[in-house]
Amino acid sequence: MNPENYLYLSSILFVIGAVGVLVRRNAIVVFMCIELMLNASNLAFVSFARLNGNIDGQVVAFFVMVVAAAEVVIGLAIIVTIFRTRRSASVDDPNLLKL
Amino acid sequence: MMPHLADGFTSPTFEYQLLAPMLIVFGGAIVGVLVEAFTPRGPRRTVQVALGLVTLVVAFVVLLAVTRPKLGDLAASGTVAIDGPAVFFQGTILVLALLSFLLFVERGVDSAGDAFTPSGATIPGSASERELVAARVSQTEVWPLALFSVGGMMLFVASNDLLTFFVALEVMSLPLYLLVGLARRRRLLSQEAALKYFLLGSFSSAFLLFGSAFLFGYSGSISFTGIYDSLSSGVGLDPLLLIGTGMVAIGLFFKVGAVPFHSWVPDVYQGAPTPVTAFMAAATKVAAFGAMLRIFYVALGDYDWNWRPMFWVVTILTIVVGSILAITQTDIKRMLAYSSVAQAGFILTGVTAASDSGLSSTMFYLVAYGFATIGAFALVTLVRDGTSEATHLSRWAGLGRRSPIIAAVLSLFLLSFAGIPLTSGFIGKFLVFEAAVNGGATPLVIVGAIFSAVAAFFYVRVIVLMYFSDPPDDAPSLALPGAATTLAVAVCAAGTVALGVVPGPVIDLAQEAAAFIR
Amino acid sequence: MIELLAATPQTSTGEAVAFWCLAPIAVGAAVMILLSRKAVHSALWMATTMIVLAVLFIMQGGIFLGVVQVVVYTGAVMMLFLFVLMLVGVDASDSFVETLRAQRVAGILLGAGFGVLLMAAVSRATFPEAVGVGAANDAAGGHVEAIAEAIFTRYVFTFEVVSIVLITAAVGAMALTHKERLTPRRPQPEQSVDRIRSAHPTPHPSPGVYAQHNAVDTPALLPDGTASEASVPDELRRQGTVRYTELEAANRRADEDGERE
Amino acid sequence: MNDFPVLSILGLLPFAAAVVVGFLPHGRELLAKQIALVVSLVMLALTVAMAISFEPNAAEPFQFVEKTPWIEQFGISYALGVDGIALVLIAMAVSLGPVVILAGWNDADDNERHRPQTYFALLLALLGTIVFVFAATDLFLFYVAFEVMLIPVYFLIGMFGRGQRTYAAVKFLLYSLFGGLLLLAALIGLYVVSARELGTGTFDWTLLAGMPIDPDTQKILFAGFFFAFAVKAPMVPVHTWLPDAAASATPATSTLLVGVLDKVATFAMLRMVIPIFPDASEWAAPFVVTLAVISIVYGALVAIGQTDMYRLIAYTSVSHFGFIILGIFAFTEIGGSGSVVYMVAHGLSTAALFLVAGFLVKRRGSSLIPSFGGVQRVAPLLAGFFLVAGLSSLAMPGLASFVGELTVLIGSYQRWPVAAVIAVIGIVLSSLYVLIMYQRVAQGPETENVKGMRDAVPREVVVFAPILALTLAVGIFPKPVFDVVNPAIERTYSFLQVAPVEPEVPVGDVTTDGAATDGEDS
Amino acid sequence: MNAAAVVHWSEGGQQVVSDATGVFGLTWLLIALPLLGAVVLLLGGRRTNSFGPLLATALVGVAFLLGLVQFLQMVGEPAADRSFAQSLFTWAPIGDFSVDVGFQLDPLSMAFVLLVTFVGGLVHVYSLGYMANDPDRRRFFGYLNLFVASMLLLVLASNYVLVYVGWEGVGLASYLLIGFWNAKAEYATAAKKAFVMNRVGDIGMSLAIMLMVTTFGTTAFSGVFSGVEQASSGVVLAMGLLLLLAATGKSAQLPLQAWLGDAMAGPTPVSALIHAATMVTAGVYLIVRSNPIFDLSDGARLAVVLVGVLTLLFGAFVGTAKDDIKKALAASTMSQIGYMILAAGLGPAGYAFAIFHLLTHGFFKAGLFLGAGSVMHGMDDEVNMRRYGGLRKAMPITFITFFVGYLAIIGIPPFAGFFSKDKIIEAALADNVWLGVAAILGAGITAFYMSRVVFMTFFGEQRWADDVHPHESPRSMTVPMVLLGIGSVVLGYVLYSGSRIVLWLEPVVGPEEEHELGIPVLAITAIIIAVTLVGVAIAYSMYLRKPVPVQAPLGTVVTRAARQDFYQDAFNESVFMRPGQYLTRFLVFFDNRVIDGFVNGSAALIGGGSARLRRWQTGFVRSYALSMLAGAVLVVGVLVLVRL
Repeated sequence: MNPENYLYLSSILFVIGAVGVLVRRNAIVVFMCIELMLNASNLAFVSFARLNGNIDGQVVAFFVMVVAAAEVVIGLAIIVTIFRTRRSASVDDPNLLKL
Repeated sequence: MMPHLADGFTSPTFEYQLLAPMLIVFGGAIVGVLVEAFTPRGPRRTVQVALGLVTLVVAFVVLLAVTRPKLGDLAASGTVAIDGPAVFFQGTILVLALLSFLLFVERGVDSAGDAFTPSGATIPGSASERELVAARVSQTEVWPLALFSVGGMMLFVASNDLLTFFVALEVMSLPLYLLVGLARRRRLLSQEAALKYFLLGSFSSAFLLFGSAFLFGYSGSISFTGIYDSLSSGVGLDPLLLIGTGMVAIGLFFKVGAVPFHSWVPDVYQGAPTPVTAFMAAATKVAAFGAMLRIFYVALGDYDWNWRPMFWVVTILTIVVGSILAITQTDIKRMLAYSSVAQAGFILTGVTAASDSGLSSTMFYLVAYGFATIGAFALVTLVRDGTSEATHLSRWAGLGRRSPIIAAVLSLFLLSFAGIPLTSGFIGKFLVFEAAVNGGATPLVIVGAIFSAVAAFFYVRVIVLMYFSDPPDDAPSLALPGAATTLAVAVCAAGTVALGVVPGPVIDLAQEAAAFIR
Repeated sequence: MIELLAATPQTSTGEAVAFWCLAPIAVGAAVMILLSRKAVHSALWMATTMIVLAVLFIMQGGIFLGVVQVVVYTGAVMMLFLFVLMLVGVDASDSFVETLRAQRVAGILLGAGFGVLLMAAVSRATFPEAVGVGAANDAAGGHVEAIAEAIFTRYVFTFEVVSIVLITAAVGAMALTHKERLTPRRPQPEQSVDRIRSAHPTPHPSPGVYAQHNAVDTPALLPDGTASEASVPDELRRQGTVRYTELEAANRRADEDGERE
Repeated sequence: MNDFPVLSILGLLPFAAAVVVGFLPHGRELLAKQIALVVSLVMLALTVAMAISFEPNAAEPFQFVEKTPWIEQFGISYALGVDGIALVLIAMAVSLGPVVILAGWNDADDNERHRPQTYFALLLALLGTIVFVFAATDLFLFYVAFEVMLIPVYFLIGMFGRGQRTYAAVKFLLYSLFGGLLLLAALIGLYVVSARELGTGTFDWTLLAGMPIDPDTQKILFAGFFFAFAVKAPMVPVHTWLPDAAASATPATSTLLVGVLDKVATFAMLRMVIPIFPDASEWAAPFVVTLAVISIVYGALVAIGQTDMYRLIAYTSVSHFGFIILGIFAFTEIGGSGSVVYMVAHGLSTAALFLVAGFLVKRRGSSLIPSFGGVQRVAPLLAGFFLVAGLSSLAMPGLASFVGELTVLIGSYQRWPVAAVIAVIGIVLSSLYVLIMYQRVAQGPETENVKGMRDAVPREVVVFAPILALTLAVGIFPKPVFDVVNPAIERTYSFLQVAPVEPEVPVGDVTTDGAATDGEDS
Repeated sequence: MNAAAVVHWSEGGQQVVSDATGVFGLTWLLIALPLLGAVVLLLGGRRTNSFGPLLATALVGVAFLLGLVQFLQMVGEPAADRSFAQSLFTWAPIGDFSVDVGFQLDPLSMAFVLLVTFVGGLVHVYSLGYMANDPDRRRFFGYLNLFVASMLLLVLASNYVLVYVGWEGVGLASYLLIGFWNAKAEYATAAKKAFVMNRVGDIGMSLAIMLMVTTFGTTAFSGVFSGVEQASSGVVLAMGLLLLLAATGKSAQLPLQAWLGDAMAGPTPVSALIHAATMVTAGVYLIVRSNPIFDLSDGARLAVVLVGVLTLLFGAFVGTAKDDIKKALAASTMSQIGYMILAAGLGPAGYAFAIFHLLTHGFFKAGLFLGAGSVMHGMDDEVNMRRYGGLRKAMPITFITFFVGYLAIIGIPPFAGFFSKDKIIEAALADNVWLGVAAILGAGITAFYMSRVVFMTFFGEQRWADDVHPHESPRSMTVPMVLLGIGSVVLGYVLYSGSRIVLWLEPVVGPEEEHELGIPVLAITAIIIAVTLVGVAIAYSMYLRKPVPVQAPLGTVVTRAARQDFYQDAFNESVFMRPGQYLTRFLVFFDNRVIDGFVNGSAALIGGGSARLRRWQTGFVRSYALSMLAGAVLVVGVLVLVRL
């Protein structure tokens, strides 16, 4: 098998994540889709690490996980705050800011 | 295995002199967190304010006194490059942050306190919120968060590998997501802005990260130097480089608010507490452009004939759409937001030059733009309807007669944005256009010139309103700015004029600093 | 195992089999994230994808990473997601009716286009022989050691900066969710004493009693026909949305007029 | 000359005065006016002194030169100096200063929104920028002054104008900015070219003039420069800002705007466009001349159809600017010198027309021609002023414009006979628009509209007298102006390749008045 | 002021133009005196009301005396030395080109100086009485002085630019004086019409000047005339035609004649001076002055002749139909100038006779106009001849002077007009039979319409309204009339005898060309007188033997057409004015809607684009993400495209 296949997989997952951001309305699901995109990136990093024989790719992936975790905390905090105010987790509901 | 590890482990070098400003800012922020935890509520705010301002001042002094003489070295095992542009941008960020912090401090314009909600956790309009307002509590976490963000920006412009680059981006962004949601007035808007900023910001980070992966895949290295070195070699992997370049660019375009990645800008600028808007509009833009310059001039430096067309397209779109959209805005914060989009387009014109003069002109423009932006947003905080800011443009009618000074100073900033001579904006525009023409991007300059006139229309519209129209019957009240805001506005105005009349020294600085190391 | 998977630069047949089994699962689970009506289902599909990815990491020599992926991502992060899902209502399900015109079609088309661009790029690239991370691992004396060395030497500054991200997260979460108390919580005995000492030892009348409506915003009518302010929640009174009966409203207006004169 | 920085003082003095005047407190309106008047008179005195010590036939292009580095990184300096053309135009502008201030003495008194202090501060600031724009020998400095000039005018129209003042002010500003920004782009292009040609980039006129630039680049840069100046001039079809601005501004503002400020464009064509882009100028000349002729005829025809005095005067200016540009692009000394005299003359005649029309409008409260009639019956002096102003506009011999118009026509006929023949139609049309307006306003039976209208007051006479005196002086004895302008024009056209036009049958040596030596030794 | 004697070529041989010295050095005073009067009166304001008119009159008188002295001095000089040049200062020096304010006093200009100052002086005197009751008479005299100054400048100028200055100056004075009573809207319109039509003619002048500068590098007479031989024939023809165009405007010749009739709106002294005696003859002066140009171009001369002959017939026909005494006289003026132009067009054979007729006409036509003014004065400003009749008893002096003028104009020997017109007709006959026939026909018609005027005014029964009491005019008015009458009697013979006028002008226009006539001169004279008498007889039968109806009869088609000036105004209106107005209106619309509309439209377009684009900012975070993804496709797509 060709190691590039990992990259195809990574690309597919990234795109699915991106599409998910566009089509899902639940803020938490949207956020999960973003996490999926990050995961896809990690896969790419790891695959490239292997292709290039450079462990740095794995290190980056490791850092990404840490950062993603922190991001999740903040993101969920924001979502919870909004939910408390609006009783809704739909990303379509907050649209006072427009035009 | 242990002995083996010990053998191979070489202690990392740490060039403290070069990293000191960043470390000071981060350190100050961490102390701030501790203060948050251990200081009683009474003096807490005072301590935080003092800590924040002192940190920035000290960092700036150290930057000038200690770091600057040593610049030109990689630091922290090559992950950070403290070269001319880095120091220049770090200094700019520190100054702009200091000015924005002065707006954070201000409690004089809103009878209830500063611009931040007393507690982000309370439900807007609830009893407990009122209680907290009555007790004049403040959300003092703002200070360490803002400092973290400043530190992230400083690292962002100095990062020399993809990893540090990404981490710095997040360090810079995460606190901003939070700060945006902490407005005292119109909290629904503020929270909405935070959610939008956060979701779209993460979305763009994902693009950037994916692009980084491809750059890594292309070059086999995550350091910018490594990527640059591999540019000539990896012919077969070129498609990866293309994808990587494009997607990293997308992440940065988002941060600078370039079209079509700009849609967050108006919403977030409008929803955020105005001092935060000022901070974001000025400092974030500097940081993002700094990072953009570094990655495209250092890592992709010899690759410009490939990425410049993409910049052309985005630059033109940004200038055109930003200028046009600003015309029909009715809210001054949104108008300024679109103006900042258009301005990003002009700065991109300089970036597109891909030359030393492109670099130095962009640097100058960012300084000029930063001052004017902070000044303009500072003035926005002063015109108030009852309690909250009167941001609808119609409320600004006739301001020239009621408060000649506010109107005059705002006009100064607007004229600077419009690029009228004797203001900093004109020199900035002149420099970036010069760089672009020199770099063969004349059509961009022509588009820029034409749409500068379109852009001038909406700046002028505000001046028309202020001077040529009659004030509404229930004219908004004009808050008397406190010392902090006054100082900030005065510095910004002075900077705007000084950079317009005697730009020489700063151009010198920028030109001297305009040399990246690889 | 480590040698088998990590050290080989080339894909073995085993890896190929594993990949072809796992990749469809990952993609399928990812698609299911999008298709699940309930957020909680999406979360579970997400976890599935992540676990599959962990295996793929390990297959490519990222053993440490695979473990971290399971522990940190699938373990901690996904739990956080689920936790918040519980908080905002685990039963909440998205309506599948798209409200934004053309959003879904455009999104899918653009996504497909973007995917084609990405995959075309990958397919057009001619990769050299994969090197594998084995050599790097060996140089450092082992896989974990190699990562450790990178983290603690080359990227130690970055590593430390990452701590800032974490602190930010903590501070941020606090700022957005923690409500500070201004006054110490009063113990129950004191509350009951106060109650007895107040003018109203008995419970306040409930709203709507003797009134036309049985709603919270309609004040109760006292025997003399006047409205009892105390019967509506403070919040509503402050907001000025108390619904008086017509008679009462008329009386109040008259009173106000009298005061004005 | 000497080291006395007369040009800087001339330019900066009004700015300083503007600051002082602008910050005078309420109740000191009169003082503000007096300061403004005194400052403008001091400027006039300085200019006269400068003109006296000016040497027309000096070898170096500029006199009273000042030069201080400004933005050294880009070869930009604060460089001032005047040649004959600039001297004449500065003199014209500065002469109009006191006139305009006196004419606008009460313009801002009944303005509810804004104070007279602001009005006079803006007028002074405008005078200052005008000096800089004519005196700058550094193109960057010129551009700065060129753009900064817009700001006071913008506020003068928007704050103190009438009718659709906001629309007019914004239109004026946007038009000018649009042109100005393209000029900026071209200026930058020029700088880049200069860096390539000369090693270091510069904005210094003395280095740029005559610099070799390849023809294609020249054409592009020429287009940028010319467009900006065509907007400013204004030429058809980019003229429509002018009628609106003129109809809305106070007469004093219009005078400075049309009479002086727009001259910057034609001045810059002579000063910059031709010496720096000689090849492109020659290349584009047929096109420019065509536009100029269209402007002449079109402007006059549209002027005839106007019902608003101010708009009418504005359109006449469109026509007159056509003549000026025609003269410039004739590339003959007669045409060039004539166009400079025409600039001066047009400044004076426009001033007279706007100011006298302003006196009338002030009395009647309307600028519509039909709202007058028979003014001569009630205010003969005012009507007389109006007629003289009109005659000046239609180039009556004895008045300044005649000198300009005739020489421009002669000069352009030498190079572009067909254009000149068409342009001559302008002299018929000019009599139409002037006389129709005069007839409807001043002649005919006394109408209800003008009953009880006061004749000219002494202040108005004092305003009109110097304009008339200057108009007559230049009209009857223009030689001093020609003597000063000729060398500069000669220098300007020396950059061109075109052959000078020689008479087919030269008879110069047997004339009683045409001998070449007359100029110097008689 | 300039280098000493320079050579001036003329067909007649060498003419020496010497520097003006002595009394000739005062030439500038001729212009300065009336100019001073104009300045004092116009700028002096009401203070000069009392003495202004007298001052103005006196200044013109002094100018006349000065001219007379100069004339006498000049007569004393040998014929070849009668040209003097004076240069005051250089007006516009540009490189090799320069224009001087310089004068040339030679026999031709001398003749005009005397005519202008003498007739002008008399008209001033006349006006003292005529305008005695006008509140604005100070202004009137100011304008008159301005006119005299301009006219003198015109005839004294030594270069075409300066001629042009005077040319425009008289135009301005004419405008001001026609519109002097502009409270009447038609009068203001008439003034404007005169000015504008003159300006149409001025196009010719301007273009001629441009052509001269381009060809010769100078506009000085000396330079132009010395260079004209070397110029190409096309250039010379063009110059001639352009100067002719200028002349038609100023001299009210076809096709620019329409203003003259309306110009009668001005006060009658104005009509006498400007629109009969002097200004309208400027065209003749211009052509005669430019004789070296016309000498060289047969084409140009042919055009001149055609214009002259057509106008003389046109004017004559129009004159037969006018009931307004001044308009009848105006038509006559037009016709008589037609004679002069015709003569001038005949070249060396006719120049002197053109000037001859010009001088005699100046006297008798001025006298006729002053007489008409006197009649109007006595008739409460009634101008309709059908309302006159039998006035010879009421105003005998007016009648006699008028009658003398009448005899002069119809060419009864030995009155002035006889000699001058006879000479022109002879020259025309010699040139071309048909020209001669036309000229003789014109003489007949002249006799008819002038007889008509005299009969309707002074003979027959009284037809005036009841409240009108005709009376003789005051002395100030009658004295000038008498003086002019004397001139009308004697001037013809004085100038004719011994070919005085021909010899006088010879230094300027060259010697008279002898012409061959197929028939004896006396026969021609007889024919002319016969035709004239026929004209008188017809008039007698129509207007003296039959009563003149107060209401004008409808008349024939021709009469009606002539009354309407052969529909020239209608023609101008429908061909120039209306289309011009439509064009103007269209252009105003075009300017506001199309050009400005384009500008405002672009602004609106941008605004509309903004409003439309703004709708993309929906507030939905997912839409924003969508646009970002679209942007991503765009960015990556561009990158990929570049590599393709």
